[in-house]
This record gives sequence, structure tokens and C-alpha cells, in this order.
Amino acid sequence: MVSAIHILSTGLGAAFLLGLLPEAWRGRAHLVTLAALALMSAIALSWVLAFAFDGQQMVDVFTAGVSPPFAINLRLGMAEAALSLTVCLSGLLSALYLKTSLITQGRRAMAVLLIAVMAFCGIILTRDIFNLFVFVELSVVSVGGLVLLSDDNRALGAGFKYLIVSQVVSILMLLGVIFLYHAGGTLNIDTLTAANAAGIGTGGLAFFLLLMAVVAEAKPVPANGWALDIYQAAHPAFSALFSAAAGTAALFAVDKVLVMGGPTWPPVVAGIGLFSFVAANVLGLSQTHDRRLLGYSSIAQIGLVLGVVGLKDVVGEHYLFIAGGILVAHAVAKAGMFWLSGLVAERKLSAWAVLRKNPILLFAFATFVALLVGLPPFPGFYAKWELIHALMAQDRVVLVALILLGALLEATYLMRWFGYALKRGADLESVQFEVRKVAVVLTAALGGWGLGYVWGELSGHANLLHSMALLFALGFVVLDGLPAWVKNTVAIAGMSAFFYVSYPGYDPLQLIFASIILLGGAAIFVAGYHERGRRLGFYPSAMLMYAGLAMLIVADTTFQFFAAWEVLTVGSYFLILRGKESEPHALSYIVFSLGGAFALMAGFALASGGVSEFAIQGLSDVAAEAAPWVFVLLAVGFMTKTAAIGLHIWLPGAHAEAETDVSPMVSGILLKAGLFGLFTLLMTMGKTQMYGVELTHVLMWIGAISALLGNLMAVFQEDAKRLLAYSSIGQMGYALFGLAMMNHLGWLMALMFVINHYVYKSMLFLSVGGVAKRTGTKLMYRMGGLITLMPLSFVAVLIGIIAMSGVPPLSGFGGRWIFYNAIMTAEYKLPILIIFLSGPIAFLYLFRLIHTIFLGQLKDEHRRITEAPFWIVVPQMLFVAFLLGFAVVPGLALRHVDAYIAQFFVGGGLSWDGLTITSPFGYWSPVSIMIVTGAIFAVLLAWLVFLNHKAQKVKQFNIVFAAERPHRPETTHFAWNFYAPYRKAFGFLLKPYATWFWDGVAGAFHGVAETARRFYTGDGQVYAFHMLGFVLVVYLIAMGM
Amino acid sequence: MDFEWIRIPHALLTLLIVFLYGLLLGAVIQKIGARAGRRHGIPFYQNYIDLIKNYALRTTITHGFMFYLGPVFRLTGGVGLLLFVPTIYGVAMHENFSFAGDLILALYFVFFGSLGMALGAGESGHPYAAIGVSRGLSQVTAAELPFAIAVFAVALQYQTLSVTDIVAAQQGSVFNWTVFTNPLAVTAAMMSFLGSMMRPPFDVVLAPQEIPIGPPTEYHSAYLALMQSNRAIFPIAKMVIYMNLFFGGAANWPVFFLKVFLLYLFAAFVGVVFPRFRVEQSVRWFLVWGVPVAVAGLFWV
Amino acid sequence: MQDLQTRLAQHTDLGEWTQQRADLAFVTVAREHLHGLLRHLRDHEGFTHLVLLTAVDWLEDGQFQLTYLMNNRAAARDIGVRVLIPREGADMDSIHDLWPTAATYQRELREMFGIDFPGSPRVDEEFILEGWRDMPPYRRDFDTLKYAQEEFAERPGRVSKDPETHMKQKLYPDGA
Amino acid sequence: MKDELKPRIVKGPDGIEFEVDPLRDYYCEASPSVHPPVYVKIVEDFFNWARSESLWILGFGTGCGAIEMRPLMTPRFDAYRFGVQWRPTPRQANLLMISGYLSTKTLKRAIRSYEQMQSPKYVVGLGSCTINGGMYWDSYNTIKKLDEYLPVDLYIVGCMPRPEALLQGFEDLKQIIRAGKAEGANQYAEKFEWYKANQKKVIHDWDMPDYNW
Amino acid sequence: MVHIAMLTGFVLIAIGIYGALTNRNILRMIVAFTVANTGVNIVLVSVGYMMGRTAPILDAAVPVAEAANRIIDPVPQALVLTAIVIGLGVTALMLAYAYRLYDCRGSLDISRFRDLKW
Repeated sequence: MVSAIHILSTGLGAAFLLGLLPEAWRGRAHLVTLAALALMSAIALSWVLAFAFDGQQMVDVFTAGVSPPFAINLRLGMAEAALSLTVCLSGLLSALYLKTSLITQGRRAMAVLLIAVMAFCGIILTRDIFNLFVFVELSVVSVGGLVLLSDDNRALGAGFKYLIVSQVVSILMLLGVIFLYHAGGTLNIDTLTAANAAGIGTGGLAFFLLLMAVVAEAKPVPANGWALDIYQAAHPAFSALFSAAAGTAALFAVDKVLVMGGPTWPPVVAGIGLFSFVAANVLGLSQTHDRRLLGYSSIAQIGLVLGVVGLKDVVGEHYLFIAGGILVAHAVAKAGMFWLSGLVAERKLSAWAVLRKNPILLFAFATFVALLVGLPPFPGFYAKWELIHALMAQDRVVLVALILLGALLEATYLMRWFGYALKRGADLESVQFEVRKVAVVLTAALGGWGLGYVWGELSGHANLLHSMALLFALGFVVLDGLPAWVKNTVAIAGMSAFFYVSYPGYDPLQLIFASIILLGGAAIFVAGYHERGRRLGFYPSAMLMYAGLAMLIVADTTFQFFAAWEVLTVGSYFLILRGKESEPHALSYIVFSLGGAFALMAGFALASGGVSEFAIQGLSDVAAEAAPWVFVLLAVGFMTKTAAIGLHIWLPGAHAEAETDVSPMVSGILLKAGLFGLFTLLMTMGKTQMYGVELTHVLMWIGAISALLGNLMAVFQEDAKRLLAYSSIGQMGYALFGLAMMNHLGWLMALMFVINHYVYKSMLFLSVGGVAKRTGTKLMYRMGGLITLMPLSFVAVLIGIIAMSGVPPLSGFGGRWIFYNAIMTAEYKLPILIIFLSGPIAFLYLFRLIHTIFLGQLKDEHRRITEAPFWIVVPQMLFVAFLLGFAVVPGLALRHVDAYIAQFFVGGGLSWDGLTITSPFGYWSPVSIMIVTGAIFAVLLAWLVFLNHKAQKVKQFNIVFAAERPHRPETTHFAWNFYAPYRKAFGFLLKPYATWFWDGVAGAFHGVAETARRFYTGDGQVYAFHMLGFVLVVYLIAMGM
Repeated sequence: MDFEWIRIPHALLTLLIVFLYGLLLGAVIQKIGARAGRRHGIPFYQNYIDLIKNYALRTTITHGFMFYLGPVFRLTGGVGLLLFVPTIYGVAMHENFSFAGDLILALYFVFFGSLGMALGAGESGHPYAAIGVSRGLSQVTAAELPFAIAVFAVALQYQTLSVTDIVAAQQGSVFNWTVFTNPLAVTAAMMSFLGSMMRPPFDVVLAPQEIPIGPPTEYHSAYLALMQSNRAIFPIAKMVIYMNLFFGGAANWPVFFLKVFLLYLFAAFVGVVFPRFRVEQSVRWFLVWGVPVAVAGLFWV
Repeated sequence: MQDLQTRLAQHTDLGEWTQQRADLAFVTVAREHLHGLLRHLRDHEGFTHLVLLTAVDWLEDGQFQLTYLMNNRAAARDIGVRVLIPREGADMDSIHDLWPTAATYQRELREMFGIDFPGSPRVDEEFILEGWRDMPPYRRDFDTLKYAQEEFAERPGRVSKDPETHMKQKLYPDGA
Repeated sequence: MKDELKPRIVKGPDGIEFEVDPLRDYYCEASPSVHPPVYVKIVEDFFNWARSESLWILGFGTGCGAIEMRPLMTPRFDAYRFGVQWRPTPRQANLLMISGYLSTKTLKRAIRSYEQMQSPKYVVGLGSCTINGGMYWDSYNTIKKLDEYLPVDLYIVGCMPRPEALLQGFEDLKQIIRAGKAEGANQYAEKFEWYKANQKKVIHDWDMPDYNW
Repeated sequence: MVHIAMLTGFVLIAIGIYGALTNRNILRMIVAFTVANTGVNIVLVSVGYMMGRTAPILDAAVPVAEAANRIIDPVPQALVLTAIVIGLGVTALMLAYAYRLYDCRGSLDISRFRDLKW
């Protein structure tokens, strides 16, 4: 093994060597630089591998050959090695990225770069506080130099501000060092710790000064104005280094220093860190400059790690896993993002739309965002999971809330940005990206995936990247260059095969969900054949969602469940984002979903008491005092997905603006994830009381009100897909209501809804989507009279609305019948009234849907349109066939589920004797109904045909019109504001209270951000003052504690 | 369960009786209404003649496929509703096809005809038809509510959803009728009944002077004849449900005729006395008056 | 009404003043004074309501007489303002800016008398007649009998009598 | 020709332009056909009896006679006794009452309504105006002989006829129908060209298809 | 003695920081920081000083064997040397910055460089 000191000596030596090279050998100088950095990385890597695989023990390197206190020692453990590797690699990649700038600037710049990397490594490795000071100052000088690499001459100002603040910091640090030495008689950290120097005389204050100095290097809010300016103005490759390497080094320094101070200081550091995390994320909300935004994000992430460092004792054995996970994820992602920003010409966020020209860059951007937000399968995900659990184990509920809030805010602006990149800027001209820079970015992205794998291995949970489903989905990233129909076939085959293979392992409940997800998903994919071209990005996203869903239903532990939940959320987000106008809706979807997911995580953590590997079945044994809170958190999490009223505002836009075949996926299938969660919740936790209030009763009310308001809002939509979307809210309300009834039939009804809703909503979304495709509008009043032109779509909608409205003989009636039987034994009667009211309201919007689109007057411009594309019609016909079949023999699917549910409730099941289904209260024979109805219908139709077979077929204006004639189809088609009188009666219920509320919340955060960021005035002296004030305030607070 | 083919002629017999009685009853009720206006009114056999005439018209037009199916749906709804409920309690001949489903089937089958009719009317392309449907559906959401709650109350009261069982539970004495055991629920249900009978004050759907008779504006000849047949059958089918649920059912035809007549008369009586509500007024009326009564009836159980 | 006449005469050049009844008077003005006078009557004299606007065909004089009848509801008075315009190429200034309803009257006059009101809304659209192709029917030189005979089928055997002579004969058969 | 009836070029959602001719695309262009009695005599007699006892009048008043029809619904006359009812839509009506003078403008609407009724259908002219023009004999805008334009089954004289006369008229019409002589609809179809020519002679702006289905 | 030196050091630090925070001119700020650095160095040295001992130079006057008792603590001395060197480096860098800032804006007023903020 090469001694760790050569990491430093290589950097230093190469820097000196560069000085010896002729000025003109710039290219060669650059090669030397790269070689040095590569060598440094290699050394670090060799140590990392040694620690990881050879069981290498931690080593101390004695610089002068003697042990401390007589010489400086360096220490190399796993953490040091890994972080040094991070630093060196980001240095190497930045140097590669900076090639042009470095060659222009000459060898001095290269030397400074080497010194910077060396200094960061030194900060990590050294165990001597004065040596630490030296490396910090070296890094200051080199950073000061590297800032000048930027083309932006505002960087000058930024660099100078940095130097001003550094001066203040260095004064504090030197004073701290010397008085610590005075108190402990040594400069070695370990010896100082052993001597408890911080507890002796002036040692306490000295330690505080030293600590503040190193904390200041981690750029805590609010003493960090200088750092933001540097991020904004410096060369992006330098910012990458500064963010990834300097941040990493500073954090490790804090970690090292902190052990000296005893128990007083970690909470202070944790406070500073978490405050920075939340505050920087709030401030980030109102940023419009990409690099400055990255700066805020960087500060937030480092703040989070700082918080974890402060919480070292709390998180215990997982400390390195957590802090390291967040740190490396941040380092890789932030470096990658800065590198990306170097490829983007303009500095406003929407300018990142240019990345669309290169799928690799887009993939990298997505990876980085996922890394930062902490989505699976990246290290931040595992780390956050462990962190929250560790905190929960110690009952640090407030901290959990703060961390989750901060994470949500961060996700908000990052996802918003990603949305801009994907959707803004209509016509982009073609851009040529430098291959070298793209390669650097791609390396970082792949590094992120690699880290995801490593962290998965380290996590102690099943590695997500070993999951078949996820791998299959990720495989589509690789396949993305193939034509759409090939991918479509692979997807259908894959999902069917997956179902076939997994089929024996499912219990009846899982089987129902699995059929809908896998077979149902495959059925919807059939519609995908109508797309020509490659349809970039569609299949990875969709398959990611399906993978998440498939993983969800078989999850045994809370971790698997949550991971699957996040995977399906991410996949569906990408999927929704693909719609033409869907950018804001996709954002609100992901924000609500992540908020819900965080509630889940908190709930799981609370339930398990901080045990990170916790069986879902264990939810039934949650301690009594925690149980109601667990219930509430999980229920809220799941209800975000089912879009229960109040949490529903993301749904209409997300579903309505999605692509034609995406709407059925996200409506017909994705919503079921929430229901599955609720099933799981209620199956395990059952009835739970909070302050004497029965929570399932509350759920019943929420379900009922969702059903009512969802339906009611659907009535007044002019946009067909929005109508269907609101109707989904109502339908999910029904299902929630059924579940919350907590009786056998209620659950059966909910399951019936799961199946039915999938079928008819998918079908309706496809039909309406097909119509919208042909007519070029989703506004119903602009359609009309399409029945003769699109007969198959009409039939699909007709069957769909009959099924959905619950009119016999189709399957919707089965749901209603079970519902009535279920409420007979329900404990609470009042919410049932609301359900009664909402039932017939469904007729209103369903009739409107079919009437204003297919009936009434055909418009001029639609006279020549044809039936929807063949492949969109095919799945509709499959659904029609299924609905008819399911109407006749619902028992095929339901009786097994019925038997399965019986294990949860005593009595109340159905009897499936012969053709008649019997409950304790009534009976129902689908076959007889179908036959009787069919027979009557056929006889009457024959009679009418006999009478009217010679009827004259007339055209659309041949209507009686009070002796006048219609003017134009537009004025004759009664469609707009169809239920105007109804609005008079019920309009008051339709005020968008929920939207107002959430707008208010969002507005408040943005308002705070907008006001608070004015704190950073841009004046170097003010920043120095901030630093001093920060130190003072922290001291006062710490002393007060 | 073994199906006996004899049920089919039996059911047809029930249907025929109800059909003929329905036509007659319609005319009688109209005549009574006319008498309230001091007119003689139509002859009691007028509906038969009108029906024959409409079947005998020589020309028809069609607006399309759904237009054609509308009346078929409508009448299927009426006939089906009748046949899914036992007409005469205790007489196997007139239990019709009630083995196919219970009360819930009947409640939801009510919508079968309305929905089909609405679709047919929509296909005609006539704005008045659409306006009529819009009004009708709007009104029905509120009008059905007290009834639904009342049915729920009754089902809870008797702990069954089987119509036959509910009727059975009311036998023995007049005071076993639901109307005496749970008068509140029945009051609420009767309010809904008014709303579903297409008579004033809840006839804004047809509103002859305003949107020339709404949904059926374009229907004529045999289509209209089918719908007239439905007008004879459907209200009676509905009243059979009310009778069975609330008024002890009917054990033989004379009782049946009497009870149906009285129920019909009730709607006609209210209709003659009160003027028409606008949609939002009737919605409000049902919510303000009907629902609280129904809820009280629910908690009475 | 006398006081009204006095007041009006102060700023407008009034023509002939006919006091029809105590509460109804007619006044003739030149067409260029009409607009100002109407506005004055409406805004200052309380004649807020335009009762009607009609025309008389003085065929022999070669003139149309336009009559603007206004009502002062508070004072329960009416005043009619007459304007004489030449029959040939008859046109008149529109007053739809004073009373929007006037546009309807003007459409009628345009159709029935052929008097143009440039600028009046929809003045050239059909009003009551559909597909009328002849001379405006209210002009006195339009021969409605001849038109009816040529245009509409007649049932043979109809006898039409002059009402005046016929009734005279019937009531006073002996010619007294 | 009204603007809304002129052929127009529209652009479909796919961007392809094409022509829409409202008269061709929005109205059925078929001509009426003759529907003779097809059943055996006794059935046809029975039907004729039913038709005669179920006169559904289109609620359409063309002139001052409309006022004379209202009393028929009141207790004093109560035409409902005789199987007479008013229907608000021509589709369901069999009897068109031309209640008084008919301006050419109203004639257009009357024709349209008549054509929208289903056969067998009947026309009754009320008052002298429909017979020979009555007091509107020299009007520039009123037709003088209804049967020139529509097949009239019965005229009821008077200016205006009283409700009693109307009741009597209904009875007379019933006789005609029962006798199988009320074949106005078939007559209209047979002499369609002639009727159309007459109609178009007085209706100068013919802005509808030849036959309004 | 020690206390006077240390006090002087702290006074210089205070003056330096005060100067750096109140002067708008960049050069004055740099000078002020130099003053503060000097103060720090004095503090450093004074911390290592022990009454009555000699400088930590091992030569004939101070034999190695006695060194531990006769010399003052050598570490702060060493630190000061390093600190001075580093301080010099930073000061040089700041001056270089000042030069380029002046080049860029024609002014040395720190409040002119506020275009990056918020």
C-alpha cells in the first residue's frame, strides 16, 4: 500500500513540478495535473478498496517519524479514504472539465488547483489542529486563486468577500488553536480529547472559536453570503469542486474537531446544521439563477450533514452510513449539476431546457436531482431512511419534522427546475455539447448509480438494485434508442411474464392488485402501439412506475414498502411530466407525493420505534401511545396518493394533462397504490382511537366528502379529461369509505372498486383521449355528435358509464349492491348520507360526458374525422369485453378475495352458491339479471325495428325548432355550463378552499424566502459582520443552553 | 336454483295487467286533475286510443342508432323494474323474476331507463332534449336522497334487503306497515315520490311551455308509443316498490289496484295544488325538508 | 306646455307649434336642430322616454315627415318633434346614441319607407319582411292591391266591395 | 341566402381544409313519399277511428284565430272531451290549425312545421283569411288561399269562427278521417312539385331544404 | 509582561477587525486585517512565553539535556512563523485582488461590489 501521505505529497510535488515546466508547455502541464490528480485518486481508491475488502485497519501516518505530540500525524480510515477519494476524483474531473480554461490560464492555475485538492485532502487527513489551520488557509488561498478562473468578472468581488470572511475566520481559528494548545499542551486532536482540553480554563472558549472556524467553512446560514456569491460567479467546474470537495473536507473537519469538545457542543452543531438545512431550502425557493440555486442547495445539504455530525451520538452505529450517504450523494450530484450548468448558456432556470437536446445529459440531470432529493436507489435515500429511524428511536420528533420539511422544500425547487428543463422553451435550436464535458457529467451520473449500489449493499436491507422489477425497468433506459413498438412489445411481454412467474406467490389480495398492475398495465400498453418513432423517456418512466407498484404489493418490510412507494412515485412523476401542459401539475403531484411519502416514512419510523428493518405485519403490534399517530401519518401518506379531499389538488391537472395512454395508467393503476396502502394499514392496525376519536370513522367522513366533492366538481368541468380526473377523486372516496367501514363487505366493495375503477376509468380515459387526439381539443362543448364518426369509442364510453354509474346489469351494480349490504352493518350512519347524495351526482357528469362528446350536434370542423387510432381502440374493446364478462361472473375474481377477507372479520361474508350471490341481507344473481334484461331488451328492440324499419334517416339539423331552423351547430349543441341550475344549488360547495389553502402555504414559503434572502446584501463587510454576529449568537445560545 | 319456464307467461300476465291498468289509471288521474279544474277531461279510454294511434302512424324518422335505442332502453327499464319486484305478495304467480335480485337491484334499475332515454334524447341533437335531461338529472340527485335514506332506514329496521321479506314483516295488522312503524322515513320517501313522478311542482324537466316537453321533443309515432307504454308501466312499478316497502304490499289484485291508485292520487293531488319549482328550488326543497325528515327516520330505527 | 315652448325657443329655432291637447304638443324643427333638441328634451326637460319614431309619407309634397314622440313620465306630458325631409334619397341622422331603442324604429323605417339612417346598428338587415324585393311597402306610391293580385293566388268568386259605399247602401238602402 | 347556409371552408383538426355545405350536410335532402293505407279495410277503419279520436294539435297560432283556440281548453268548451289535445312539438302532432291570416313569413314556418309532422296529418284553415284572404285581400304580405300552399282538409268559416264552430269543425274532421278521405299528406307528396312551386313563388328567400324532415 | 503582550495582541485584533469592518476602502481593510493578524501573532507568542526562560534555540548556551527546563515552549514559536507566512500569502492574494478589482471598476470602495446578492 502506498502511504496516505503521498496523496498530499503527490499534489504538492506536482504543483512544484509544474513550476519547473516551461511556460509554453501548457498542454503537457495539464497532463501532469491530470496525472497527479489521477495518482492521488488511485492512492485513495486503493485504500478504500483495502478497507472495504481486505479488512485493513485504520492507520496513522507519522510525518516526522515520531508520534504526536512531537510530530504531526495523519490518520487514514475508511471515512478518510472515501472522502479523499471523493475530493480527488472531483478534482480530477473538474481539471478535465476545465481543460480549456486551465490551458489558457497556464500552469500557475493548475498548480493552484492541485494545491486546493491537496489542501482539502489535508483537512480530511490531518489530526493536528494547527496543521488543520494550515490546510484551511491553503485552501483559502487556492480557492481565492481559483475563483479567478471564471469569465464572470463579478467573481472578483465574490472572491474578495470570501477573503475578508476568511480573514475573520482565520483569526478565530488561530486564537482557538493557540489557547487549546495552552490548555492541553498539545496540538494533536486525540491527545487533546484525552486531556479534555476543552474543559480546562480558557480551553472551552478556545475550542468554541476553533469549532466555529471549521463550522464556518461548512457555510452555515446566515454566515454564508460569501459562499453563495462564489457559487454564483465562479467557474462552474470550480464551483463543483468547491461544493463537493470543500464542503466534504469542512464537514469532516467539524467531525474531527467536535470530539474534543465534550457533550455541550454536538447539539449546537446539530442546531446550526439543521437550521441551515431548512433555511437554505426555504431561501432556495425564490432563486432564479441556476448556480446560485445550486449554492443554496449545496448549503442546505451540507447543513444536513452538519446536523447529522452534531447528532452523531443519536444516530449511533449508522453515523458513517448516514452522513457518508448524504455527503457523497451530495458531492456527486452537486458537482455533476455544476458541471451541467457549464454546458448551459444562460443562467435562468428555464435555460436548462437545452439539455433536452442530449438524452445523456437529461438522464444525468434526472440522476442528480434524484441523488439530491434522496430518491431510491441512491445513497441519500438509504441514509435518510436510517436517519429518520435513528432519530425516531430517540423520540426526536421535532428534528424529524424539520428534516422532512427541509427535504420537501428542496425537492420542490429541484423538481420545479427539472420540470422547466423538460418542458420550457418550445423551439430549441440544436446545440453541440463538448464531448469531454459530457463525459465528465456522465461519469458523475454513473458514479451516482454506483454509489447507489454500494449504499444498497451497505444498507442492511435488500439492495434495491438487485430487484428484478427495478432492473427490468432500468433496462429500458438502455433500450431507449429502439423504436417504440419494440419497447412496447418488450414491456408487455415482460410484465406478463413477471406476472406469470410471480403468480403462485400471491395471496388473493395481492393477486387482485397484481393483475391490475401487471396485466392491466400490459393491456394499457397495447395502446402504446399507436405511437410512432422512439418515444424517448416514456418506457423507462412507465416501467419504473410499474416496477414500484410490483415491488409495493409484495413488500414485507416497511423499508421495502417505502422504497417501492418512492420508486413508483418517481416513475409516475416522469410519466405525468410528459404531457404537453403538465409541468405545473406534475410539480404539484411530486410535491404532494413526496410530502405523503415523508409522512409514511415518519409513520413507519414511529411504528417501528426506530428499527429500520421492520415487518409490515408488525404494524399490528404498535405500542398503544404511538399507534394513533402512526395511523394518522400513514393514512395521510396513503390518502395523498388516493387524492382524498384536501390533498387532491394535484390530481385533476396531473391526470388531465397527461398523454392519452398515460392518463389511464396514472388514474386506473397508480391510484390503486394508495388503496393498497390503506388496505395494508387497516389490515394491520385496524381500528385505532386518538383522544377518543375513532380514526376509521374520520376516514369514513373523509371518504364520503371526497366522494361528494369529487363528483360534484366533476359535474362542472368543461374539460373531458378533467371531468374524469375529478371523478377519480370521487371514486377513490368511495373506496376509502368502503375500507373505513371496517367490515367484511366494505372491504369487498373497496376491492370491487379497485377492479372496476381500473377498468372503466382506463377505458374512459383511453376513449376520451382518442377523441381528444382526433378533435384536437379536450373541451367537451367543442365536440358533439361524434357517435357516427367514432362508434367504437362511443360504445366504450357507453359501457363505461353504465358500469360506472352502477346501473344493472353491468358490473358497477355489483359494487353498489355490496355497498348497500356493507352499510347495513356499518357502525356510523351519518357519513353514509353523504355517500347517498354523491351517488346520483355521478349520473350528472357521466351523462354529460357521453352527451356532449358523442351526441348532440356535430361541428363543422369535425365532419371529416375518423375513429380513434386502431391501437387506442383495441384496449378499449378488451375492457368492454372484460366489463361484460365481469358483470356476469363477478364471482371468478371476488369469491377468493371474499374468502381471504374472511380471516379479518368474523362473519358477514357472502355466499356464492350457484348463480346467486347471497349476503346476510339480500341476494343478487348477475346472470339472471343479464338474461332478463337482455331478453326484454331484445324483444322490445325487435318490436320497434318491426314497426320502424322504414324510418327515414335524417340529418342533424332536421329537428323541430319552434318552427325555426337551427343557426349553426355551435349554437344548437347544448353543452357549455351544462348544469347551470345545479350550480345555483350547489355552487357554494365548489369554492376551491383546498387550492386556496395550499396556495396560501406555498405563498407563505415563497414570501418568507423572498423577504429573508434580502439578508444577503452583497456587501463583503456585512458578510464579515454576519460571521462575527453568528459566532456571538451561537455562543450566547450555547451558553444559555 | 331451478328456473321454471312457467314464470315467463306468469310474468307476462302481470305485465299485461299492470300495463292495462296503468293506461287506465293515467287517464283517470288526468280526469281527476281536470275535474279539479272544473273540466270533464279526457275519456277514461283516451290513453288506449292515443297509444293505438301512435302505433298506427305511417311515417317515422330516425336521428341515429341511439335515438332508436332510447325508447327501447326506456321501456326495458320500466318492464324490468316491474318484473324484478314481486307484484303481489304471497302469490307465486306474480313474484315475477324477483329471484334475480333484491331491493337494491330495483333501486338501481330505476336509472336504467332514464339513462337510456337520456342518451336517445341526446342523439336527437335537440337542445331542449339536452336541457330537459340536464334538469332531470339535477333534480334527481336531490330527490332520490330522502328516498335512499328512507330505504336504508327500512332495510335496517327489518334487517333485510329482500322485498318479499320486508312485505312479510308488515303483514298481520295495518299498524305493522312501515308507515306506522316508521312514519318519518315514509314521509321522507313520499317527498321523494313526488319528485320522481314528473308532476308539478317537480315537472320542470318536461316544462311543456318552456322547453317543449324536454327529452322526448323529437320522439313520435312508434317511439312515442313505446314511451307511452312505459308511462303506463313505470310509475306503477315504482309505486309497487313504495307499496311494498311502506304500505304493507298487496296480497291480491284489488288491494293492489287500490293502493296504487291512492299513491298515484297523492302525487296528482299535490300536483294540482302547487305550481312548478325551478331546479335549484326543488333541490333546496329536498335538502331542506326531505333530508332532515329522512335522517330523523333513520335514527328512529 | 306654454312655458316649455318658451324655454325651448330660447335655444332652438322652433318651427310650427301645435298644441294637440293640454299634455300633448307637436313641434316642427329643421333636421339640423333635431339632435340637439332631443338631447335637451331628454336631459333637461325630463322627456326621458322615446315613445315611438314613425314616418308619414307626404307624397304630394315630396316629403317624409318623421315624428319623434317623447314622454315625460314625471310630468305626464308628451311632445312630438316633427322633421320634414325630402322624399328623394331620404335619409336622416340616427338617434340611437340617445336612445338605443331608436335603432329598432329606424330599422323599421328603413324597411317600410326606405329612409336611411346611416350608422344605425343593423339598419340594413331585414326587419319584418323576409325576402322583400319591391319598393318599400309603406310608401304611398306602392300599389298594394296590384301587388297582392300579382303575387298571391286568389280564390275565384270573391267579391270585394268598397266598405264606405257598401255600408252606406246597407244601412241606408234608400239613399237618405 | 343567409350566411349560415352558405357553403363554407373549414379547417379540420388535422389541418386539412374542406367545404361544408349546410344545406347538403346538415339537412336531409330526401323527398317525401306517398304512404298509402296498407292494412286491410277493417284494420284501416279501426286505425282511422283511433286517429280521429286522438287529434293532437300543434300548438301553433298564426293569426288572431289563436285567441279563439284558447277557450277550447277551458271548462266552458273543454275540447279534451273529444280526444283533442295540444302538443308542443310537431313531431307528435297530427293536426295543424292555421288559425287566421298567414303572412308569407309565417307561411314559411307553417310549411316547416307541417313537414315535420308525421303522417297521416291534417290541416284545418280557420276563418275567411285562409279561404280567400278575408279582410287582408289586398295586403302586400298575406296569402289569400291556403290550399294553394298546404293540403287543407277542412275550412272553418267565420271571422273569426267561435269556439263552438271549432268544436263542430273537429267533429267534421273526424268524419272525414273516419271516411278515409283525410289523405292530405299523401296529396302533398304526390303534388309536391306543385306545392313547392306555389310556396316558392311567394316565399322569396327560400332558405331551407325543399322538404323539412 | 505576558499579560501586557497578550492584551496588546487582543487590542490589535480588536482594532484590526474594527478597522476592517468600518473602512469602505479595500486597501484600508487589508491593512486592518494585517494589524489584526499581527495581534494574533502576538497573542500566539505570548501564550507560549514562560517567565524567565530563554529562546528555544538549542546551541552551546542551552544544551539539549537542559533544554526542557530552560527554554520556553517552542511550539507557539513555530506556529507563529507558519502563521506569519500564511498571513503574508493571504495578504498578498488580497492585494492582488485589490489590484484587479480596481482594474475592473476603477474604485476601491467595497460597497461598489455588491452586484451579487440575494
